[in-house]
Amino acid sequence: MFETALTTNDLLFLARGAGMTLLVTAIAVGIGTILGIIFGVVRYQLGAIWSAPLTFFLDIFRSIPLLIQLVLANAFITAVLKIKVSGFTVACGVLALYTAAYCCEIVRGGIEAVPANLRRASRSLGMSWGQDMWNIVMPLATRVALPSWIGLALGVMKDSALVYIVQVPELLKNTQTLITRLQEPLFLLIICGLFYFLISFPIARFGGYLEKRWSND
Amino acid sequence: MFNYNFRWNQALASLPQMLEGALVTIQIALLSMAIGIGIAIILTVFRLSGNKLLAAIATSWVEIARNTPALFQIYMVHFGLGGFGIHISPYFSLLFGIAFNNAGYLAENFRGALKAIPETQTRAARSLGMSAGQAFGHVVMPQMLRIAFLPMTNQMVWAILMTSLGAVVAMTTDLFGVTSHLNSISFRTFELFAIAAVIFYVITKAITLSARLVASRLFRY
Amino acid sequence: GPAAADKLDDIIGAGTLRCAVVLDFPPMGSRDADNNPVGFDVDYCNDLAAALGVTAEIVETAFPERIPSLMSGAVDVVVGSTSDTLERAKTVGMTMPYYAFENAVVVGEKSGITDEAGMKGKVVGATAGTYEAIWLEGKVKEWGAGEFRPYQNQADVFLALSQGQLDATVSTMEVAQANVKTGNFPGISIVAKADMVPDYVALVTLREEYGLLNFMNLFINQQVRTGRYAELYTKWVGEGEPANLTIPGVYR
Amino acid sequence: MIEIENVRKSFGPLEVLKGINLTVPKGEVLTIIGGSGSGKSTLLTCINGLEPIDSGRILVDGTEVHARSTNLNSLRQKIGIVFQQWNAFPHLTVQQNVMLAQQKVLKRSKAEAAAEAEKQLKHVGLGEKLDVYPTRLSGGQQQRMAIARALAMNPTYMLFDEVTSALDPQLVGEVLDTLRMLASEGMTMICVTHEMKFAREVSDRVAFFHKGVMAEIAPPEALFGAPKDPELQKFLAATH
Amino acid sequence: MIEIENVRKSFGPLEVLKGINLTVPKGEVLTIIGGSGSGKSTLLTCINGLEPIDSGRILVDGTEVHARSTNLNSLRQKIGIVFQQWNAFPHLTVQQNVMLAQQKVLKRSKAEAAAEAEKQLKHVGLGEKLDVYPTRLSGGQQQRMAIARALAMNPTYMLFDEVTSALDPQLVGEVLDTLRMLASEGMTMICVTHEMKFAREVSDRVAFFHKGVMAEIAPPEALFGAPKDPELQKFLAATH
Ligand SMILES: Nc1ncnc2c1ncn2[C@@H]1O[C@H](COP(=O)(O)OP(=O)(O)OP(=O)(O)O)[C@@H](O)[C@H]1O
Ligand SMILES: Nc1ncnc2c1ncn2[C@@H]1O[C@H](COP(=O)(O)OP(=O)(O)OP(=O)(O)O)[C@@H](O)[C@H]1O
Ligand SMILES: [Mg+2]
Ligand SMILES: [Mg+2]
Repeated sequence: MFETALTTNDLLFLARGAGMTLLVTAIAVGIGTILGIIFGVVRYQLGAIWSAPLTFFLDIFRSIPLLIQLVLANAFITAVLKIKVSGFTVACGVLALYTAAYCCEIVRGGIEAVPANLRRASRSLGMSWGQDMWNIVMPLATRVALPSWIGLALGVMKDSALVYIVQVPELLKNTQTLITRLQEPLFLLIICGLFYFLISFPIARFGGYLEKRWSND
Repeated sequence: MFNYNFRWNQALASLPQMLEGALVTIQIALLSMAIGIGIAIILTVFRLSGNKLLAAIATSWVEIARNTPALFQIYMVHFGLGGFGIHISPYFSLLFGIAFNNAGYLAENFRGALKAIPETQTRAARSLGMSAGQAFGHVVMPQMLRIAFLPMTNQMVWAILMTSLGAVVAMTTDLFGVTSHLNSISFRTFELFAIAAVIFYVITKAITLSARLVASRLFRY
Repeated sequence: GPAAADKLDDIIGAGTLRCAVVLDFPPMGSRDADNNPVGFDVDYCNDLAAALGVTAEIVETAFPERIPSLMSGAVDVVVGSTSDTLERAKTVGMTMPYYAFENAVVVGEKSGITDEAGMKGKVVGATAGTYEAIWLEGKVKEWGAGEFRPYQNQADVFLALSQGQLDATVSTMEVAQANVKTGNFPGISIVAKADMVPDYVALVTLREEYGLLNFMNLFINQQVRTGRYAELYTKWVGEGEPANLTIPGVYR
Repeated sequence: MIEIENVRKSFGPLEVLKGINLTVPKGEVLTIIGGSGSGKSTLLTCINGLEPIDSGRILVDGTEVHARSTNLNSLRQKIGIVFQQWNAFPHLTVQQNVMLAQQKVLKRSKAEAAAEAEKQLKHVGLGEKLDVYPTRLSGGQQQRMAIARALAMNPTYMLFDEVTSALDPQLVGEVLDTLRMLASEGMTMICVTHEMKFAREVSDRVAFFHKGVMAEIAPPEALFGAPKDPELQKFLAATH
Repeated sequence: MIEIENVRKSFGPLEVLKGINLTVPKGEVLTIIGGSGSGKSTLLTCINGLEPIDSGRILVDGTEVHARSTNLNSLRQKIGIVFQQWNAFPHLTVQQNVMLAQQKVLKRSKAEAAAEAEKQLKHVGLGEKLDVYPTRLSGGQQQRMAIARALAMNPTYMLFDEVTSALDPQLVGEVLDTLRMLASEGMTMICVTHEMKFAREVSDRVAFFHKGVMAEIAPPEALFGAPKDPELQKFLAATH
């Protein structure tokens, strides 16, 4: 198992896969978070009843397997609508909405955790809705939401392993390419698992640290 | 509107097969939860035991389960253990892979829930003459399970969604496997997977709703 | 109005031909040490592009994704060892065969299987969606005993076989020989030729693209006629005669 | 001048203000007393437009608070309000708490806002606490910070809603002293309070609310010395 | 009989019990008073073996609590204890709370345990609340339930650790009445309390703890009437 045909070149190939994993994750989490914040604020402002259609739409992304979301979106866009887009675009789009669906709930929870009397105080000092949101609600809601958000971002990073289904050469896909050539599946998979672990673990720990720190005050 | 020939009839003809697949999916999710909860309780006890080795085992389990993709975990159960001559069928590879993942996440939830139960509860139980095990089993654990009930429901939904990863270990009888197989014959990708998506949606909603019902029955305090 | 341009025009106009090729299927398609695509199908696509006067673009595609990626417009043609089944012909357009595989029964040595019949009642598997998978699954149903497992790719099949998770598989002779030769999968061996009709594989494009289908049929004919077919066979498969692409007693 | 004309307000089926009429001229210190749920807090939040009203109108310096055309955000600068529950912004230091609205609403420069904040915080006796986070303050200090925060907007009117009732008894005094100081400086104030001694000392007039009605209003000597309304008599008997 | 012989106990560097000697014969009601942190709670938890001790020994009916060979779980049946913080099991009804340990520790049948629970709950005045969950009980009712739960194990001794100090003043009476009733029935009891009046009324002897030392022990008339220890004098002056 330790005599391997793996070359530095192949390791670079894996690292490129890891880079693709991170790129897809970054784009999806970036767009998804922005959408999630917008949806979350809308959801909070409208209340449960008026935002029901939005809630239902977002809930779909949390209720069916990501793999099916990817296959369906790809089939729908390219085969039904006959629009030519790359697998990369489909992957980023689906993952972004998937992120937004979870992020929306995190944002709403964060806003709800800001005590009403603080918001009353800021409004009665003459601050506008936007100023209140930006200067009071956002900093306080962020403390509540950040640990869960970090968890979400890591979840999306791990789930991005599934975008192989739309032919995006991410970490797991590149690992399989090497497996096909080198035929050393276990060794390569352990390296692949290590890549994931090394990206995820420190960030997860940092999230746990933030949670601990902020829950004390 | 679309320049695409939808062939819903052809896809809908496969509905009975897909529903059978859905039953397998539910079965795997339920079993993986049962196993996952059992292991999570053991891991939680390990982490509280004060024994360094046991705690390290439990912590590694939790960290690996939480920091690598589920797809990877399922693959490793099948081919990883296979490398040591332990042969696990696709069904059980998928089941154990999901159970491994469940156990890791649930153990973390249980730890959080335990923190929320005051120490006085154990004291009160011990001073009535209960053994440490009895105090944990009859007093602490029921309360812990209640606090962790919502996270457990979420994990159950994820378990359902994770069954879709069984294809990597040649699993064919679950909903995703059945759908992929039908797709490889007829290539009605959109129609088939749209139906599968609806079935998955119904299952997950049914779980969330029945969990709410169970919670209102179970936790009357 | 003017006749609508067809795919053939589109390709020539665009200057690129996008081929779906399976790259975990040596010697037909794989990656070299720099992880660049190589293989019989890769060369075949390049030849086709050259004949069209355009440049080729190789799009790596998994077996189960070949036809979906064509249908979705991600590629123009599939040069991916696609068996010309009638079921598929309902959805896509097939050329005449450009290659034919013979299949081998490959077994784990511990299983004690020595021929095709020995697979009855055992755990067998193949790559999901392939010709041999469909054949093998049919066999298992026919025998009414044993178990069939479709893995996602060829590498997993041989890994499972080598670990003893599978007792036997059926794969193309070329693939079987290449994999046994690497020595990466100890304990597996080829015991027999599978008793099945050779797996004739065709180039695939959209059903209605007659212009392109017509062009490709002639192209396949020319490949044989000019000796390029035999040349590629020697380069990728080895010494010997490439399979005969005509079927006695019938016209295509 | 704050003019309240026949204001009515309900929460669902519950009528909380049943036609209130009240004028508070500049320079007056008005105290409102009354039982729990009598509508005192609701009236204050209507005055600065945090709550809509059902009928009647409220004029602040001639501007109708609930008119569509009114810019509430700029009106609210004129009317400082401090609530019972502490409402320090926990993520900002004491000085930043006082600076924020100055910068955002009055568009003061950072330096100006900082100087004003320091001045007001010194005024309420928190000159030492500028860089401290509010969680480190006692309840009384938090309330005084809230007062400074409102004063930094240079309001014409100050509304206080039971600012001492969530405080430990030993902290009440310091906050009341701050209110006394403001009264002596001529600030126009409406104070809802349960502190009868304070009401008696500081007020120009005292109003008694009962079930959404202003049952009696008079100078403190008259109201406490010779209460006319029978409910007020009961109320005073119970609180003595 | 509970015999405490020269017991010492530290938490890290902090010596909490500095050599306590005390004998409580059957039938006695002993009250322990003393300032916060003087070691009263610690002594109680040492008596039933919830905390280990550093030196000395404690004998309950001749059995050494901290000996290796002692079966603590069965010893603890003899010694009921009720703590200051409410310790009802929230997931069980009131009756189930009282039944659990009977079934698990004494191996009583469900029916026996239910009957005993009902009897003890009626005894403490909770006969109406059998099927209610403890969260629906007032603090005083929760404490009485905890007492019934301990009594259902038919203990020989009962230890009470400031069972009223987390209660609202109006609820204290009902719990003290329950203790009085137990005392009058002849139960051997050690009560840690801040209720001087109660201590004076009920106790056979009162012990005063100060900084880990039992500074004085005497019948209530003597201890309250003519305190000798100067710290006790201070303590009593402060609590009067
Ligand atoms: N946002 C609201 N929604 C519904 N009802 C409300 C709301 N705010 C206040 N109320 C009700 O209006 C009534 C008057 O409340 P208000 O707070 O004005 O009384 P108060 O005189 O300030 O009493 P307290 O002395 O207890 O503060 C109460 O019955 C209260 O429950
Ligand atoms: N588990 C523990 N770990 C460390 N120190 C402890 C622990 N339990 C108690 N102490 C310390 O031991 C000392 C005595 O505590 P104890 O609870 O016995 O006092 P007490 O007399 O019951 O006081 P109170 O009247 O406040 O209940 C205190 O200083 C306390 O902080
Ligand atoms: Mg009020
Ligand atoms: Mg104590």
